[in-house]
Amino acid sequence: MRSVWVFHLDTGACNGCEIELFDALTPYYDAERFGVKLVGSPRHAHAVLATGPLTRQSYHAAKEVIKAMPPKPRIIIAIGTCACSGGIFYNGYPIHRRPEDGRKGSEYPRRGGIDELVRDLRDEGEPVGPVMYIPGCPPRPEEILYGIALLLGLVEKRVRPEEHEAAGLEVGRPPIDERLRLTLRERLRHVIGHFDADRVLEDFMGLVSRAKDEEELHRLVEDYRSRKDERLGACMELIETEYLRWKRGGGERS
Amino acid sequence: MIEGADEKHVREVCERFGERIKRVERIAQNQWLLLVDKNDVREVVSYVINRKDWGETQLSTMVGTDERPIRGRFSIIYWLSLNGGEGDVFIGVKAYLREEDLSYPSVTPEHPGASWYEREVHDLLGIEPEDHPDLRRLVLPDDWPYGVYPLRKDFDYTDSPRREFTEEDKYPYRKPPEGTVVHPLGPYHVALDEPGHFRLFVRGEEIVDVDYRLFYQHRGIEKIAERRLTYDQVNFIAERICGICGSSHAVAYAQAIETAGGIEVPERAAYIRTVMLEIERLHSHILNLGLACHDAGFDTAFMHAFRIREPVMWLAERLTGNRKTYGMVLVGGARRDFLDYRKGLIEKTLKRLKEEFREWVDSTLSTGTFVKRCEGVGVLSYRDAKRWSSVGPWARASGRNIDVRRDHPYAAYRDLDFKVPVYREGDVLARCMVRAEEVFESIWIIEQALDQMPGGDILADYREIPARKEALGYVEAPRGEDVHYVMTGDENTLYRWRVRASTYNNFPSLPDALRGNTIADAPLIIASMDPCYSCTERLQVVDVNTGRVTVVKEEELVRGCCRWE
Amino acid sequence: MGVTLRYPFVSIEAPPEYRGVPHIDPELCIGCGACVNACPPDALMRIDDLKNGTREIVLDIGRCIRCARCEEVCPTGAVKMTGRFEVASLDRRDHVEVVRLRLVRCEACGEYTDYTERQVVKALQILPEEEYDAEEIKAYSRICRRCRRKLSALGAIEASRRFAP
Amino acid sequence: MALWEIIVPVSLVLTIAPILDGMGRKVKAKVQMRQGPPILQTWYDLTSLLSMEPILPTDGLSFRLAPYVALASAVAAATVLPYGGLSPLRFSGDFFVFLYVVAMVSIAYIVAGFSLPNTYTNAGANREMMMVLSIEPVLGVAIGILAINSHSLCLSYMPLHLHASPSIFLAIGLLAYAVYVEGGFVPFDAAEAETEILEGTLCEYSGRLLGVFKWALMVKRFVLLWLLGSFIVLPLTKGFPGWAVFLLQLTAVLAIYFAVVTVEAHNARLRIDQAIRMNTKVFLASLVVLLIASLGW
Repeated sequence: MRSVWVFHLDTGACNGCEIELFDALTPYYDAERFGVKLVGSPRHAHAVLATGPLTRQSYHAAKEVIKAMPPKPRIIIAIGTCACSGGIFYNGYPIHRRPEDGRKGSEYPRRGGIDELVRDLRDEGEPVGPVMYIPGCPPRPEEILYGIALLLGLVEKRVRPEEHEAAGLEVGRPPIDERLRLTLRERLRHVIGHFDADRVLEDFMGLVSRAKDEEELHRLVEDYRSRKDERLGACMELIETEYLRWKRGGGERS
Repeated sequence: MIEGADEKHVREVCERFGERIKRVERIAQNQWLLLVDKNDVREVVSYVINRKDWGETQLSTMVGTDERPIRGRFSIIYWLSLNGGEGDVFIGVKAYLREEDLSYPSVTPEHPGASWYEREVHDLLGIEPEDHPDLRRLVLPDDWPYGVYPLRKDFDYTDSPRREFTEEDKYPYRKPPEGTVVHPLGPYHVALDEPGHFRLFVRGEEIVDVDYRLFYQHRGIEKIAERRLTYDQVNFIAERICGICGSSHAVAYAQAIETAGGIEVPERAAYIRTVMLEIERLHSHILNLGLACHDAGFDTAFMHAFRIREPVMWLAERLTGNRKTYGMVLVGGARRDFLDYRKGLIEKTLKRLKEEFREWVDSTLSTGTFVKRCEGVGVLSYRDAKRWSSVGPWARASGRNIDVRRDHPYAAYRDLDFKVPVYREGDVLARCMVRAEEVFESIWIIEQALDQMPGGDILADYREIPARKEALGYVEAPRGEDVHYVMTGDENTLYRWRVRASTYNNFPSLPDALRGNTIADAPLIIASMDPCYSCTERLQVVDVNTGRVTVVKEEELVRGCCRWE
Repeated sequence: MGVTLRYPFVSIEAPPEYRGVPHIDPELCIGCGACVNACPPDALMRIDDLKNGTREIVLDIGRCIRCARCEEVCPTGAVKMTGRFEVASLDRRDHVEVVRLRLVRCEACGEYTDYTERQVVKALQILPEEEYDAEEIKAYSRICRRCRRKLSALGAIEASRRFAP
Repeated sequence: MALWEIIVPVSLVLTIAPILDGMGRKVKAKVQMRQGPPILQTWYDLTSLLSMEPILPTDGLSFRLAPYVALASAVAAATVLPYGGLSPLRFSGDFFVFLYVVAMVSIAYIVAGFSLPNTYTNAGANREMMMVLSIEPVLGVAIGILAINSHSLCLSYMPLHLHASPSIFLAIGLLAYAVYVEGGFVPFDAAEAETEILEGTLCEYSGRLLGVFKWALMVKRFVLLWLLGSFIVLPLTKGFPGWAVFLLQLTAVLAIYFAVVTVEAHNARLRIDQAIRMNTKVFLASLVVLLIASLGW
C-alpha cells in the first residue's frame, strides 16, 4: 500500500491524541511521505484513526462512520491508550462496553476502547479490516508514524508477550542498607522528585561500592558535586551525611 | 454584621440580604460560603452578578452535591467571583434541598450563563431548576434512561443502564425557524477536531440560528474519581480531562485539595508549576492559531505554526518525560525538579521561539486573504460575553478584562509581572491577536520565573487530608478560567469533585457569535473559540442550509445530516 | 531547507528523561502489589491463584498511561520506565507482561497465604536485625494470618491458664 | 487525421495531469519546509481509488454517471488544443466547443452535488455554480478578445496569428486569472473546501467513482493551464520545429503551475461571496478590455 487516506474518528478522546496526530502530519514528521492523507469524509478513507475510550454518545455515530467507509480495506488504527483499551476511563458509566466484558474484571489483555465497537460490527457481519493498536498517552508522533509504517510493512514489530516465572528467592541487596535506602529515597522524592532521586541514589551506591573507606567516599562525593548540578550536589551531600550518621550509629550489618 | 463576613463585598451582600443569609463561613483565604434558603438563591446570585460597580463579576462554577449520606440532603452552590482588580473574592451561595422536593427557582432567567450548570445538575442529580427555559438533556448519552442519576451516591460508578433507543426519541433538536434549512456540522467533521453536533439553521449560506448537542466526550470522570481513585491518582485523570490544557486541570485540582487540606506548597514547586502552565499555554495558543489558519484554508501558515511549536513539545518532553501529559503535579507540589541544564533548555527554546513566532505572526497577518477571512467575522459583543460569563481569550477579545492569574493570583503569579491583552472588536482577528500577544507574555513570564526561582523542596510532606472540607482551585488555562471544586471524603478519596473547564462557560455564547455569519465561517469561528469539547466533557452543535428555494423535507434532512451521526 | 526527520527509516532514541513504556524486572519484583495500588488506569493487576499458590503481576502497556507512579512507589526498583516507545502491534496480546511469583504456603494449615516468598525475603532485609530475631520472624512468616490468629488465641488461652488454672 | 493523433495527446494528458498534481504537492511541501510525498503519489492514490468498489448512497443515475461525464468532457477539451505542431481536432469554432466542455465538467460536478439530499454536497454544488457563473464570462471574454485580434475562432490557429497590441496583453492577463479561478486553486477553492464543506460534492463519492472524478478535475486543471501556456508560448515560437514547441509548451505549463502553487501556498481560502465579488470586478474590467480590443488597440 502506498496510499493511506485516513479519517479521524474521535470517540471521546481528551485531545491529546488529536494534537499528536496533527503533529504527525506537520513538517517535522510529515506522514504524507507514506501517502497518508487526512480526509474529510469516511467515504474516501482507507483507514480510520480512532481515538478515545468509546463513549456511549459517540458509539452510534462512530458505527455509522465505519459503515460509511468502503468495505475494503477498512483498516482501524487505534491511536492512544484509550482507543486500545479504554485507558483510565475504561469503566466509567458513560463508556460503552460489551456486556460480556463486564466493568470490574481483571482480564488481560485489558478490554475496552474501539475494540468493543469492532467486535460489535463483526458480530453484525460488517467487514472490518485489521486493527493496529498504537498505545501511548498520548503516543508521540514517532509512535504514530511507527504504527503506520508497521502497517505498511516498512518496519519490524518490536514487541512480544512476556511471561516470567519469578521462582528464585534472590531479590538483590544494594550496597547500602535497604531500610536506609528506602528512607532516603522517600526524602529525596520531596527534594528533587523521584526521577532524579533514583538517579542520585544509584550514583551514590556506585560511589559506595567503589570507595574503600569513608575518606575516599567523601572525595568521590566532593568530586561528584563539583561536576554535577547544584541541586544534585546538594542531594548527594544529604545522602552522604545520612549514610555516615547511620554507619557511625553502628547500624551496619555484617 | 453576620459573623464571618469579614470582607467588604461579602459584608455588603450580607447587609443587603440581612436575615436571609443564614450563615457565613470563610472556607479559605479568599473563599466565602453563604448559606441561604433555596428560594433566595436566584436573588442573591443575580445581585452579585449584576453589581455593575464590582467589575467583571462572573459565575465561576456551580456545584450540585448529593450530601444525603452526611446531611440527609442535596446541596447546590453557585460560585461567583469578582475580577478585574476588584479584589480576590470568591463567594459561594449555598442552599440545601430536601430529597422530597428538589426544585428551586432557576437562575438562568436572570443570568443565562447559569443555563448549562442547571441542565447538568438536572441530568446528573435530578435537581429541578424551576422556570429554566431549556431543560433538554445536556450531558448524558441519548440512550441513558430517564430518572437514573449517576452522580447520586447510591449509583454505582460502573453501572451503565440503557434504555431502548429509537429514531423517534433521539435528541429533541429545535425546529428550524421559518424559511431556513438545517446544515449539520459534525459530530465527525474535519474542522472540529472533536465530535460535537451543530445544527446551523441557514438561509442561503447565512446562519440564522444554531442548535447543538455536545458531550460526546462525557467520560464520567467525576464519578470515577469519587469512587475508584485516591487523591494522588486523581491528578492523573485530571490531567486527562483535556489533552491540551491538562496540566491546568491537574494544578487546579491539586490547589483545591491543598486549600481544603491546609497543605502548604513549597515555593519552588509553585514556580515549577507556573513555568509548566505557561509552557502549556505556549503550545496551546500556537496550536490554536495554526488550526485557525487551517480552517481558513491557509495550510502553509498552519504547517509553519506547528513547525515552530514543535520545539516547545520537545522541551516539555525533556522537562517532564512526556510531550503532553506532563505528570508534574502531585497533591503538595511537583514531581520533577528543574535542574540547571533543564533551565538552559528552556532558555534556548524560548529564544528561538520568540524570533520564529514573531516572524510567523508578521507574515500571517500580512496575508490579505487570511485577514479578510478573520476581520469582522464571528463577532461576540461585550454584552453577550458578560451575559454568558465567558472567559479567557474568547472573552478578552470582546472587551472583558479578566484573567485569573492577575485577579486571583495562584502558584507564583503574585511575584510575576505581565500584561493582560484586551481587545474590543470581538471578532476572529481580535481573538488571534489576544493569543499572539499572550504568547509573548508567557515567554516573559517564564523568563522571570526562571530568574527568580527559589530553592527548597518541591513536594510538601503532609499527613492526612481532613474529611468534609470544601474548597475551590482555579487556574487560568489557555482557554480561560478553569475552576475545580472539591469536597474531601474519607479513606483518601474525594467526596465530590466538580470540574468546570473554560469551554463550559464559553460554549453557550457560541450561537451568538455564529448568528449572521456564513456557513463557510462556522468552522473558523468555532475554532477561534478554541473549544475543548473533551474539557467540557460533553458537546454537539447544529448548522445552516443551502440557498435553494425548494425546502428540503424534514426527513430528508435528518437523513442527510444524520449520515455522520 | 525541509526539517522533516528521517524517522522511521532511521532508528532514533527518545531523550533520557522520557517516560516510555514501563517494564517489570522479574529478577527484582517481589510481588508486593504497591504498583497495582498506585496505578490509576488499572493497567497493573495482582491476580492470586490460591489453589496453585501463584501470584501474577500483570502489566498491560496497552492500558498504561505512562504516569510512572508505579516506578515511583516500587520499593525494589523492579518497575522501571524504559525509553521504549515503538510498541504498536496488530495483536493486543503483545502488550501484556506477566510475572508469576510463588505464594507462601502456611506451614500450619497448608493453605496459601496472600503474600509471596519474595516479600518475606525482602521484609527480612528491611527489619532491623538488632530488634528482631530473623529465625523467629522467618518461622512466623510461614504461617498464614488465620493460623497466626489461632495461635495467638491458643497462646492467650495457654497463658490465661497459668494465672487461672 | 490518424487515430494516433488523438490517442497520443489524450493519453499524454491523462498521464501527465496526476504527475503535475504530485509535483504541486511536492512544491507545496517544500514551501512548508516538509519532505512531502513522492511525485508519483497522486498516481498511487488514483490507482488505489480506481481499484476500490464504490459505495452508492443513491440509486440515481446522475450520481453514477457524473464522474464519467466529467472525465469525458475534460478529455474532449484536451483534444481541441494544440500540442506542438499537432492539433488532434481543429476546426473553426472549436473555441466554443472548448468553453462548452470545460463548463460541462463543472455541470457534472453540480448535478452530482444536487443528486443527493446532503447539505455538504449541495453546498459544494451551489458554490461551484456561483463560481462557474461568475468566471466563465471572463474566460469567454478573454478568449473572445484573442479571437477578435486573430480573426479566428479556432484555438490552434489563434495563438499563431495574434498581433501585438495592449489589449492582447490584458487579455492574456484576464485569461490567466480565469484559468486560476476556474482551476479551483486557493483562494478560489471554496467549492471543494475540505474544512468547510468536506470537499463538497466529492464528499459522498468513494472508490472508483471518486478516483474518476478526481482525475477529471485534474485533467481539467491541466487543460486550462495548457491553454494558457499555449497562448504564451505559441506566438513566440513561430517557425520552431513541432517537438521544440511542444517541449516549450510543457515547460511553460510547468512554470505556470509552480507559480500558481506557490501563490496557493501563501493564501487562505476566500469565502464564496468574497470570491464572487472579486470575479465580478474582474468581469467588469474584462468588458473594458473588450471595448479597447474592439477599437483595434
